[in-house]
Amino acid sequence: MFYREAGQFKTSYTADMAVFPILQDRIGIAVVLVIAAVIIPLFGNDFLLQAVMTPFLVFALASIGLNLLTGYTGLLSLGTAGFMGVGAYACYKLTTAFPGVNVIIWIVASGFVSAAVGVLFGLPSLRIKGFYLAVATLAAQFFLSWCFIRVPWLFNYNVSGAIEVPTRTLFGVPVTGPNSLPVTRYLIVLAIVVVMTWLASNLIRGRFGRMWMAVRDMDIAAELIGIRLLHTKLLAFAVSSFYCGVAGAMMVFLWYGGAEADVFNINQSFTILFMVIIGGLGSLIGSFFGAALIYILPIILRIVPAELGVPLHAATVEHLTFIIVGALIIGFLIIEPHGLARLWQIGKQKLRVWPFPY
Amino acid sequence: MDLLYKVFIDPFLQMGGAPDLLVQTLWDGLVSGILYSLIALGFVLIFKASGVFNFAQGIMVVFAALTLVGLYEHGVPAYLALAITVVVMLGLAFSVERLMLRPLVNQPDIILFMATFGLTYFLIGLGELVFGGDPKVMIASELGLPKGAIEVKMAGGFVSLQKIDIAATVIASVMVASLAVFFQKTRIGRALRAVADSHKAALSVGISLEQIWVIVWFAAGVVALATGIMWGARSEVSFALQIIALKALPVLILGGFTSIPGAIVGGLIIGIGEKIGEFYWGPLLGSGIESWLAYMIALVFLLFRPQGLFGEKIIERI
Amino acid sequence: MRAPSGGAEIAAGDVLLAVENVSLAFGGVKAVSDVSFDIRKGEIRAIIGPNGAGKTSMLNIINGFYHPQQGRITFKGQTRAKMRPYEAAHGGIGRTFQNVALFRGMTALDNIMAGRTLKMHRSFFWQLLRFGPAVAEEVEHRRFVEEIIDFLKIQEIRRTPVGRLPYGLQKRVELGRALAMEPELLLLDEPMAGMNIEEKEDMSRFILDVNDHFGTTIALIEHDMGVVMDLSDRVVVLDHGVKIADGTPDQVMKDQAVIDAYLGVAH
Amino acid sequence: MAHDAAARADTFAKLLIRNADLHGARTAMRHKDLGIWQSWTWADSLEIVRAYAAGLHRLGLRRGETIAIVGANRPKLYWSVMAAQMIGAIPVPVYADAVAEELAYVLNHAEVRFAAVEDQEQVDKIQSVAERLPKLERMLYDETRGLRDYDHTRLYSIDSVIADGRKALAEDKSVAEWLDAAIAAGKGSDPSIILYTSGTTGTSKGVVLSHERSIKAASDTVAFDHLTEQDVALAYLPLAWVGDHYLNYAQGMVAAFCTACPESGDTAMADLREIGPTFYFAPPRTLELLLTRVTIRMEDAGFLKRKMFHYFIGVARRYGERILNGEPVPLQGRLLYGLGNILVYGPLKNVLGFTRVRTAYTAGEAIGPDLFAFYRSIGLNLKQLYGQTEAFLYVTAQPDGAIYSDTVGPACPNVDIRIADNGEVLFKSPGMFTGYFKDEAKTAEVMTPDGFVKTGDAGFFDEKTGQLKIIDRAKDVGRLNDGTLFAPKYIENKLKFFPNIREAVAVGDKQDFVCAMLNIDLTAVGSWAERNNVVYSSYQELAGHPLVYDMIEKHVADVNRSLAADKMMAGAQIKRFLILHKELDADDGELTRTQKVRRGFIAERYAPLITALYDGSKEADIATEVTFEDGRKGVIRARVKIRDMQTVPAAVEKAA
Repeated sequence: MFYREAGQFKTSYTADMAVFPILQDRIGIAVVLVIAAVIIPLFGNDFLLQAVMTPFLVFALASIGLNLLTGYTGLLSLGTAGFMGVGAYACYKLTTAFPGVNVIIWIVASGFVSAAVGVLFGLPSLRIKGFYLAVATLAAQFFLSWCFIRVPWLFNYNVSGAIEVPTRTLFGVPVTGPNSLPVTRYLIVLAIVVVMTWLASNLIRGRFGRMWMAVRDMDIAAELIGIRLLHTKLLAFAVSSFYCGVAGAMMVFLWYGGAEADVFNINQSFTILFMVIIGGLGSLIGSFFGAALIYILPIILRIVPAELGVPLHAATVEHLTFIIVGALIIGFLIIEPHGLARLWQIGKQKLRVWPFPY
Repeated sequence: MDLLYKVFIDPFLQMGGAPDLLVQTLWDGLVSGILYSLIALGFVLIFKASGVFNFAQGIMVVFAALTLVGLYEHGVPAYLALAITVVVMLGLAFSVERLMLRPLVNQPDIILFMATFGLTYFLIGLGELVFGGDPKVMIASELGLPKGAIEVKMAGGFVSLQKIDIAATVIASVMVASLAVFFQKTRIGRALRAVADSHKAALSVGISLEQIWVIVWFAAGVVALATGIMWGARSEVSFALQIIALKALPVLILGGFTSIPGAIVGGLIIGIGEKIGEFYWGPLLGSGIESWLAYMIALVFLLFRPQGLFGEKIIERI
Repeated sequence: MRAPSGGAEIAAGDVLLAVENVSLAFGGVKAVSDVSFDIRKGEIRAIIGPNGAGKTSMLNIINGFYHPQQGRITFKGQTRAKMRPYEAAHGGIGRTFQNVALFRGMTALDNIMAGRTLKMHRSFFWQLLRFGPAVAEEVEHRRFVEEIIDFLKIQEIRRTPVGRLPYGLQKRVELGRALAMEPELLLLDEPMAGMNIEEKEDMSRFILDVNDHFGTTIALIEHDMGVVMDLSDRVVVLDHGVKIADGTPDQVMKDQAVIDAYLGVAH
Repeated sequence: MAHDAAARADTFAKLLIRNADLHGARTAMRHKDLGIWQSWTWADSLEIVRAYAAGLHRLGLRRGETIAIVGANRPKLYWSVMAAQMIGAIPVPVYADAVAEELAYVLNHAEVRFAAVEDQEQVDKIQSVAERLPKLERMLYDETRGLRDYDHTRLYSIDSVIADGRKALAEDKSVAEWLDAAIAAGKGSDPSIILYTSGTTGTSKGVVLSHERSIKAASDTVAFDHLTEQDVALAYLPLAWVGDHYLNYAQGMVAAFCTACPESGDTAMADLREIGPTFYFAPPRTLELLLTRVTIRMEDAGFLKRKMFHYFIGVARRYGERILNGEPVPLQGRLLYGLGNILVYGPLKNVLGFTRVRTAYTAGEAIGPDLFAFYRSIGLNLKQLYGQTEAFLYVTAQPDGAIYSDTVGPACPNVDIRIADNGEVLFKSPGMFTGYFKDEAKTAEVMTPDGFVKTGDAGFFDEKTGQLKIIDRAKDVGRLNDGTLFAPKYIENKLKFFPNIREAVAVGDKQDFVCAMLNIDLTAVGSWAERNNVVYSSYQELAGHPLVYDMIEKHVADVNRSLAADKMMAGAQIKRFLILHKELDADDGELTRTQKVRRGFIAERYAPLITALYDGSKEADIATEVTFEDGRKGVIRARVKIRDMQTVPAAVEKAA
């Protein structure tokens, strides 16, 4: 309906292969970015920034990470939280070991550490497929969260066994630690997430993306057109874990401000898997939708009764949330197994051919 | 050098040094192994008959146990509570089939797998909503399960066997045996086996897919209940169990997703393996390795036999 | 389009690939036993035979998906015992499958682009930024792929996920993917299975065009004798994993063993 | 403005150079190829055409010789035209779908030594008749595919010719100098192209046009429709048709607008949407097809959407045209229309690819008022024009703001029109042809002593609008006994605009009054029958049904009313009509293969009915032999009812 594609034609392959070939889409994304980068920071209160947007973005990035592995390469992983943890702890070690270097550099750098770990646990993926692989990743999950508890070196031998995020500054402005402002942290998270999403979209539209999807759709055929399965899968593990690692680091440094091993437990992995599946396997935008639904929905569920003045026990709300989310997951899978991304696609298509139905 | 000694020599010396301890450890491993097997059994039942990887099996265990205890706490006599719980599990099986499986029929496995995740959440929420989140004590004695332990004198020492564990072993064995009979001898059982191969086959036996799903989910529910009671009696009824239930996965890896004997053998291997590992090697790594050892065992095992213990080699065709 | 890349240069008419006394068995079952034949550069070589004659197994051996227990395979002058499929691809062996093996989740365009993987070399770094060389490379190969699309007349379905395409078109896209590899030897496993007359004619034309347009050597499995007669220069006949005849189409057609074999299966 | 300068450039070659100077960097041509719109600027085009021209000359093409152009709309074929014209040769475009027979005739008659064709198909076609074309020496082709192993002694790829010319130009200055000289030597009076009229009437004739006339005519209409180098047109009409040569080639050259060539015939629709032209031409048939597609697709839409769609289309019918014509419209009308524009018209035009169209024309046959109104009401500035090859298309065209579905507009700038006594339209225009190629006799035939051209169409100027109305082919126009003009086609068209009426045959020449024999449209009337639970088992039964007669009678009454509206026709109202018991069918020779009624044949075949129509009887028996699908012959007998009609006094003015 809002689309006016007549006269939008492509005279070069570069233009034809653009992320948003349609003008109206480019406008749309621009609007979204402005809202996220200007409106929200200006008018959003701390709760929105601190407890809604920042976590949402962090989860979105983690979901993208997992989506690259599960959605694009078809490798089911239940170790996401583990890899996130690696990122977080790596960042902690690095920034405490080299306080001089800016923490944001470390946040990103820590991704490499978890990438390495990811490759390590990805090795079995050559021989193992499907649920079997999922179990292999469970090994990673449990082993890693065990490490976070049992290897004191990781948390600098704190008696608490937890990691405390030290205050670090950028241009004199505190960006991490207790006296950093939510808005500052939000903006940093936003910046990182936007950039990394862009990079991810570059990857999946290019040669590697096609290699991943080829392996996902038909590994035998992929091998016969000259794709080395192990290389490809390991690369997927590396990139995926990198994203998860950065997400983990951001989670601790720019959201929680401190964490215990338990943050990165198996349930966290499941949560992110939900986000990916509900959002849509093999879709970046889906990762955002999924994160929004799974993370923000419970928040709303918690707030609404209170706002309506319905006297509900906090615990009760908690339980209800569980029930509703559970039901929603099943419901969504029934309505649209391909996730919110597909719904989005369909809706968009309808707008493009409006007023026609197809 | 010293490390090598610690890893490869010392533990075995210990075993030889204190055989009674070894036996004790083996026994403990055996018992927890049996419980793993029971959970795995639940997975297998459902996977075999409906190809669904039921992630919710673990929570079903908790849910069953919670219901049982919860009912009792509300003044329902133990055995009646038991009966009611069975009915509840039947109801669960029905609603799962109606509200979840039927609408999702013919969807890819991963989707059904995810759906059972949803079910897990739902049951957690429901369980906590109805019976509260705090751990409960299993009404073992009320159900006539033995208490206390018997000291057996052997291997130059004493091995203490918890009566409840013995009971667990017995009940588990009985349950497995009866399931085996059910699968081999009864018409439905054969149908269930058939459906694993092809749905048409099942229909030819004159049982609709829906019925079969209800049956297997109910069976899995009953197994879950039994598991819940055993486990609850040994420790307590809490949602932590759900995580422990994940141990069933490595068990399945070893045993294969469709083999009942596999589930049993796998369970024992895992159970004993991790106890031994924890007891003799754990200290080297700062203990607690139980939490992941099982998965590592499975992982290493997979690298050499991707198709599992009892699965046969897959020839890829194109 | 550019000439096929890599490998020792072989003049037309010379032996491009030689299969010598190859045997393959699964467990006890013998799929191929002691088969020898060769494929000359630039020819269209048909492999025919009743069902279960081991034709597909033969192709799988040639492009390294199965590893024969005995025998040797010489490709472009290099004899090799064991080879991974991707090595075969590097060597210039393209392949289509009996029951289409496309990447169902991807569009026709991406499927064919995937066929270019081997030809693309821009580093991960450039890919990540999708900038400069990476884009240049992507465009260059897109152009090449578009020529294939034009060649196969599948412009309309460029952006359609192949999963939604009718069977005939899927086969075409798969051929396109194989062509994108610029193979020296193209293995076609029943390229016309399940097609109607019209589609078969188109496909035959495409195969011939490929053969003379790009000078690609082609080995194909086909049931439709008419097609085999029209297309192939030489035919090798397998039956129960054994070679029973080898020669020009009409020689083979006259061969008694062949006739028996076919009568044998044509209950 | 482009067209002023055009006056100075008197040949297309000079125009091309002028465009390269004025708009060198602007896009001259686009072609959807290999997935994207390949584009060439005017500078590119000039460079290519120069090289091509040099190449052609080196191949031996000389001034005054002819070169056939066969194929779909593709840049290389357009360049072939330009290149040939550049060295003074005369391009002869031929319909790509022409059968070998016609092709042979034209190529032979035009004495072509060269042919530039699209692809293998055309090469094969020409080679199949090669022995009948002794003069044909060389063939050039665009698409290499499949031609690889053809004998290339007389066959060249256009690319190779261009490359060869480019090389020559680069290496040898004298070639360039020669070329410049050749361009300079081109005179406006030289023939620019020979367009062969499709042979509906006898064998086709080669209409010769000259550079300056074509350019003059194009300049006038470019000014008339304010076309500029900003405009874009999609070239999807046959190259060999005067329409394409005028609208896209000549106007494109004069206005220097961009001509876009679709990927292929079947993708034209999609390509139209992508390129979003600003100038658009479509024959009524195409527009009708489009509208049917729209309606069908909307049928599948959800209930609410459908309701909304129809509601706003209604709104458009009420206000759309008046808004387009800049007439006063009540505010709430404007608001509703604005809303509709957001919800329906805008998106609809977008999906159809009309969003950017500033000027659209239709011509060729009479267009139904509803059809015409639909497109105008959704804001497409659709206009009518009238013309023919001999006039280089334009004789009349409707100016913005004065649009009527039943007229074709006033005379174009600088065109004189005269109506002969027999009602035939005569014209004299800047763009008119110089004569038929190698056919003085025929040329003389169609020219009047004072230099007017006979169109062969009968028409008159409508008082109310002052615009020309074309009523029929002049030879078909007859007179009633009282001398009133009787134009069967005109009446039949009016009847056929009703969806319920499939075919109509009007009789009345040398009679006292006009009668009509009708065919109902089985699908339209059939669904009407369902809605009104009228049961029927066959076409014959339905056709004879009294209720159907009642309905058709209303339509005929409407037609009479509109005939009464203009007094030229008022006398020729339908007094009696009947509905034929069988559908007129090409297999029975009642229609031509192009679905035109064959009056003479029908007149004798249905003689009994015609007599009955005039002897006043209420019904008549008829037996007709028919051919069934399987080729068997059979006889249908029927008793056909006849209805009398009231005629409307001419004085009554129909509300416009």
